[in-house]
Amino acid sequence: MLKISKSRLGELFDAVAAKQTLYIPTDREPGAAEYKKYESGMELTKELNTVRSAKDFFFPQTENLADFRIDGKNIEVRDIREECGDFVVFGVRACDARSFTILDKVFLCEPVDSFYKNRRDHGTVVTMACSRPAETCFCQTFGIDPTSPEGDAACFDDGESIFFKANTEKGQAFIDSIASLLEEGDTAKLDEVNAKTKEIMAKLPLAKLSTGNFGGDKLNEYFNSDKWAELSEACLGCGTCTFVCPTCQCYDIRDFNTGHGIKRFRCWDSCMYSDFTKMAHGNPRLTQLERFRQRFMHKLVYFPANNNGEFGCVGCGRCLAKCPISMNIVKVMKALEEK
Amino acid sequence: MQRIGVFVCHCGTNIAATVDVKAVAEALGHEPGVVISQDYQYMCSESGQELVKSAIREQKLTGVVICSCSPRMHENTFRKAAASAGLNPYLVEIANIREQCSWIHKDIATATDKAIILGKAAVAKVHLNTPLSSMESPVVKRALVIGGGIAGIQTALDIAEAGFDVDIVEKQPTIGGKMAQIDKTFPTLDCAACILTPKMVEASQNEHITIHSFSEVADVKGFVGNFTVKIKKKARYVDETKCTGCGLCTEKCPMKKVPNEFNMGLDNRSAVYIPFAQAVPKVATIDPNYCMMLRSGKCGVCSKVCSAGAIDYKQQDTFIEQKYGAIVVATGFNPINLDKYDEFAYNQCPDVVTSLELERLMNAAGPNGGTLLRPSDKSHPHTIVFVQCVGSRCDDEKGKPYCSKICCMYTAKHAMLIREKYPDTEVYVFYIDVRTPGKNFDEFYRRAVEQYNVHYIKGMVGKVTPKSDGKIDVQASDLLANEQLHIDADMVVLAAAIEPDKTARPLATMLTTQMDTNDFFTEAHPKLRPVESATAGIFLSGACQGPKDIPETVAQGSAAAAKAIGLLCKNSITCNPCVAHSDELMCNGCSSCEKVCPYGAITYIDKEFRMPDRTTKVRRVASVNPAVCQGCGACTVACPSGAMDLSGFSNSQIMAEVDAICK
Amino acid sequence: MQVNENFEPVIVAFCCNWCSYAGADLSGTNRLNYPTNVKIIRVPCSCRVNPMFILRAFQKGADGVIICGCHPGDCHYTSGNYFTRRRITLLYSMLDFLGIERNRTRLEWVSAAEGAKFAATMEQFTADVKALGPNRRLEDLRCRKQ
Amino acid sequence: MQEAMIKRAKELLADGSVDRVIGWKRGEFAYDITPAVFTSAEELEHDFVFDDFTAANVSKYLVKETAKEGKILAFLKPCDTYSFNQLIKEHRIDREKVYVVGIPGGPKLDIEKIKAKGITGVLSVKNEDYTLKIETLYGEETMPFSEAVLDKCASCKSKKHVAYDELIGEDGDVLESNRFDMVEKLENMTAQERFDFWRGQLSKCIRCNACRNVCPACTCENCVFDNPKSGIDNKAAADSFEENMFHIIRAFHVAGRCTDCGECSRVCPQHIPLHLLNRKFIKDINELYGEYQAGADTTSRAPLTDYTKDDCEPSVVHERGVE
Repeated sequence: MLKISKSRLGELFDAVAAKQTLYIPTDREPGAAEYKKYESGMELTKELNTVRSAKDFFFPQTENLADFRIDGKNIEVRDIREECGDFVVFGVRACDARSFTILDKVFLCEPVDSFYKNRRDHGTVVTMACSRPAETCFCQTFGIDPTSPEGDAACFDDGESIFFKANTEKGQAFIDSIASLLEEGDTAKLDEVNAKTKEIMAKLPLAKLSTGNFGGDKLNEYFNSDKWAELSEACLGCGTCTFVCPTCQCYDIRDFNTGHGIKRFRCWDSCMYSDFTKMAHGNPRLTQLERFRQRFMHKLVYFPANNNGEFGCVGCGRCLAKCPISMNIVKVMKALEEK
Repeated sequence: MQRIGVFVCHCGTNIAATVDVKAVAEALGHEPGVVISQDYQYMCSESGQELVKSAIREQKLTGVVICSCSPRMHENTFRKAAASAGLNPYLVEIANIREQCSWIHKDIATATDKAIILGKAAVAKVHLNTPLSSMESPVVKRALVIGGGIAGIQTALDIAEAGFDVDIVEKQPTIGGKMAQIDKTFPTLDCAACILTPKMVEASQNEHITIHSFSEVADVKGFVGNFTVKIKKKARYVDETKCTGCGLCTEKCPMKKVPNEFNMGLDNRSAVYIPFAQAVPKVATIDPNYCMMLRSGKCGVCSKVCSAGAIDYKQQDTFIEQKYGAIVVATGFNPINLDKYDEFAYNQCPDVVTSLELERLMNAAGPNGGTLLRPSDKSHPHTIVFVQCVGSRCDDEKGKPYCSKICCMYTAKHAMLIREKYPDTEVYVFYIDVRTPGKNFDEFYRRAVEQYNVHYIKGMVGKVTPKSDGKIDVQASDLLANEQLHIDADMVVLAAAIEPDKTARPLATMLTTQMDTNDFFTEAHPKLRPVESATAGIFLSGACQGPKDIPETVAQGSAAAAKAIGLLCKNSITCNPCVAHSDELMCNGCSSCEKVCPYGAITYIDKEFRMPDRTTKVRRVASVNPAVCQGCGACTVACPSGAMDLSGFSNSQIMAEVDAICK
Repeated sequence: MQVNENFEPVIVAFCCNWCSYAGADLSGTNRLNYPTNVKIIRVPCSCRVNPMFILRAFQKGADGVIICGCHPGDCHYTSGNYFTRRRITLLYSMLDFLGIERNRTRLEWVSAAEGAKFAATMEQFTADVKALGPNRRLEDLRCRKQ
Repeated sequence: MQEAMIKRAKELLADGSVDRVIGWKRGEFAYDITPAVFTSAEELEHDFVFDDFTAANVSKYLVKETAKEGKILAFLKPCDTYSFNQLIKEHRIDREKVYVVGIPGGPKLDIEKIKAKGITGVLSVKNEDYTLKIETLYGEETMPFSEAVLDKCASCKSKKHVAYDELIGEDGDVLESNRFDMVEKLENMTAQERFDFWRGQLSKCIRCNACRNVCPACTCENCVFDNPKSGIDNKAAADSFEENMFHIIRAFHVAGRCTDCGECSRVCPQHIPLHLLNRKFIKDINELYGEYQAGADTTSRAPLTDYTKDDCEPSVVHERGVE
């Protein structure tokens, strides 16, 4: 396998950044990493994952869809779409890498979301295998192997070097573009690291969590479960879980009056919000219980029902860490399973 | 879809000279929702209004924007015009392109740009205007007159004449005010008391008039048609209902060394006193600062001699509360304090007196029984110098910037009276200008100069110095002769500036009326609404609004009465519909709004709501009484949830204006 | 600081109907000049001015916001301007805390009789805002004029 | 303490004094504790927890809970009682329907501070004489207790319960805290430095509304930011202005009402020190209008619905500190 010594990672980043925009996860403050546009000298975080997920690159929190220029009574519609530049996202974890597959199912099915597709086409995802999973990790529940992440190209850290493997043509092109910096390397140590990681994986507190009791056919079983009342009782109705979630893909479209026109933009929305999918007649989900239920039913039942059994969760554990009241999908799954 | 009409007024050249009105009309015609945009010479004229009315009818307008003078000027005119054409009057907005644009800017291009922006803001606002309908609020058929001088008396008599009850609140023990202290009046030289006291008696005997003497207004609540006033009746230690005004107590009172304020402190009165013979009510008052019984508990003479048993040493201040439909302010004036005028030796020399003191010195009921004598040695003065504009028309901090208006005339009167009665007395008047506008005023002044040989000298007195021989050296300049003069005077009379009574300022706060920088009450319009304050239901009578002589005061007193009567005649008045309202669905019932409401217009009710989950829930929510709310909007900002909003000045309307101005 | 001579700030003035708006009218009646940059919004009382109006003005392109009301004690509604004073003091202090230039905001008491003060205040405020240059710290880039 | 609380809750449930109990429920890990309502002795014994991680302020839940039938027992820490009082004052809680048991306050621990030390894979956290023994997937770690204390507890303003029906344990005192230190530090910066500081902080905001939704002062039936009629509603900060706008307006709306419970900063997933905005208002109010502690009582007039005739002018802002 091709590899580069970790001490030369900066050189590699510089080389990539010279050709296209490069984003890497870096420390914002102790314990909190975020993706940032690479600038020379920037260091890769030692954190397992970023606070916000990598979905921002393809599905940003806000984005303009159209402009309307208003001059008196005249309204002119402006198509503001433009081809985005090529970019590389480096260091994506296996969970987030899988989230793109889920988002693709939403945005790339007909009608194709051209804004999303544009960025998917131009973005290369370079993943990084995990070696220190956290107690909140449960990606294996969804069949994800963090030691062998998806993405256009995957990287592996054996402590001394970073190894590269292409998963797609785009990934291969990426590796080719940096080939001059890479050298062939021995993966023996890497195999050892991976084996150790797998050992830890088996010992994770959530290792036994399974999707076995969930899926598209469980609608009737869970929809009217009396557990929802208790589970949703403490829910604040904030959007933290949704906004740190790599797979939540709901958005709202709004108009903003700039004074000289209208900017039509979309922004993330959360099914936890009281005004989510609010229509002229009011809100279809009237209480927090129904809104809370929506989020988890969507991930565990509705999404697999519509997507060949694929769940709408990748087990990244962000909601476990960030929910202000520590209510999350794991607790929901466990409670629902209790008969 | 909105159909908005824009009407741009030229105001002759007032607007059109600096604002390209055609361009404004043209630009605003392009605004969304605007279906007609016109300009016209005088929008407020009958034909201008007709233009608006026919456009409302023909174009089926849903909103009207008038670009014209200040809304304070003609908003009502255009609202009425709209109403007569069938459009709700509150769908009219004014863009002020005169006072706030054409009159302050010179460059046509920038002024036009600004006028367009102001017009756009008004268009943006009118898009969000909603039809408002006014509530009716009943009118309490009773008026309050604050101040019992000639202004207040006249106002009260006129209101009573129309058949309405009226109360006079007077802080002194008697009504009469300054006029009661005046000897003769100009330009007719008739006796002030002779014309005033019958009116005082008339007031006291009128069945519709209640006089609260020795009383003050303590608190005012409410609004036009429905004021609630708390009146403090100060303890006078005499039971008004029992006292017959016989005056025995004042004769027998052993404490006789009290400066007599009615005679400007030029003589003394007793501790229990009736200010003057014709006082109304003719009731004794005990001065607690001097009464030995009240101070030390030793005396009680008055109580012993009073056969009516009216003396009550234990009397306390009492408060009465009364509702009124209208309030007339007639708090009058005082001469300014002359402590700061050492150059005139007012505090150093007893023979330097103010004009009001001179009135008392010359009055038959005054300290000298009407013989003019020097206060210092009771000798007859042979040379009297009058100094005009003491503290009036003054640039510095000591005085007042305005002309006190009455001094020229009363000085001519004084000079004439002295020369008439004491032809051996030389009278000099130092003046800056002699101002005599008024019926028979200039003739009067000329008589003083020509017939009575009063020496009028244009020039200011620089220094007044008492001399050891009892004479007073008056150093002055004669501006016309361009020479310095020294006059050996026996008396100097200072025409002190007049200022509003000190009680006016706190009263204005209670009444929520405006005052100018000199503490004169501000009228609603300097020309067109001179006797009304900007606060509905509060009227102005006499010198509290500005310096006035007696005929003007009486005229204004009657005018204020007419305005008050006009209000009291109505059974109800139309309330301002621009009031707060609370969206119950959003209200939290937190009580923040109630705490900032100055009118107590907000109460809370428990209301049952149907909840989203089809259950019902009782919630505490705010409820605004639209008849009590005056529309300040304090509650709208105190409300965190935005449940409280203000009709006519809603959040969305104001933000639309902000947006239009900023874009 | 570099002052752009051509910079014409947008200034929003909220004036209470009873004192300051009348004061503004008076400065017009007396033909007292002040810069065209100032555009007045009439509100019943200074206490009607919600902090969100002020922020909204900055968002939509204002470079300065001034609130004018009756002098304390003279409020047509008795107490409105006292509440204004507290609210606006705290708001301005907060804006200052966030690093927004102090001279972009002002509160001034202008009576109906103070036409000259109104004009002078607007003259000074406009000059102060001009010296600061365009509002960059509290603007919404989407609203910037193209 | 936990045992005493469970015992008392069971007694009060058993004798019918209360119908429900609000407290905290243990989670999957050592630290992921959820506020919860308990209705039976079994639930209490099984799930009720009170430990170093039970920081959540449960006062706000009482708005919802007291709208229901029956009486609820609320375990309130000293800081929670201030929020409780403030909600009583604003008529948001029906006092009759709550039985308040005052319990000792913190300091409570912040798992994020432990993780910031690079301690990951946390399985259990034990406090042994103010040293934390942390068992992880990667072995045992230790760190001083003090370094893992929640910010809100590190600048605790009061150990005194201002509202309770009974106390478990001793009542404490109002403390001299250092809570305004950071505000003061910011005040002493230049405007540009302050601007840069806040831009750096507020640009992290993801508008998840956790701060607002956890805030005991934010109990509006419909928040202005969710209400299209308010004119300032927005769901995401599409421009840095909107990041500022949301936090300024929110701080302003709770000014004079915020008890400084610190929940906003505790729950912020992006670690924005939002409490500094609230504390700035509190500090200003204290300095300009006299000491005022929201929630200290249920009757005093809030500073923003009050005034004195000789209040300072806003120009005081210009006269203080540096620009």
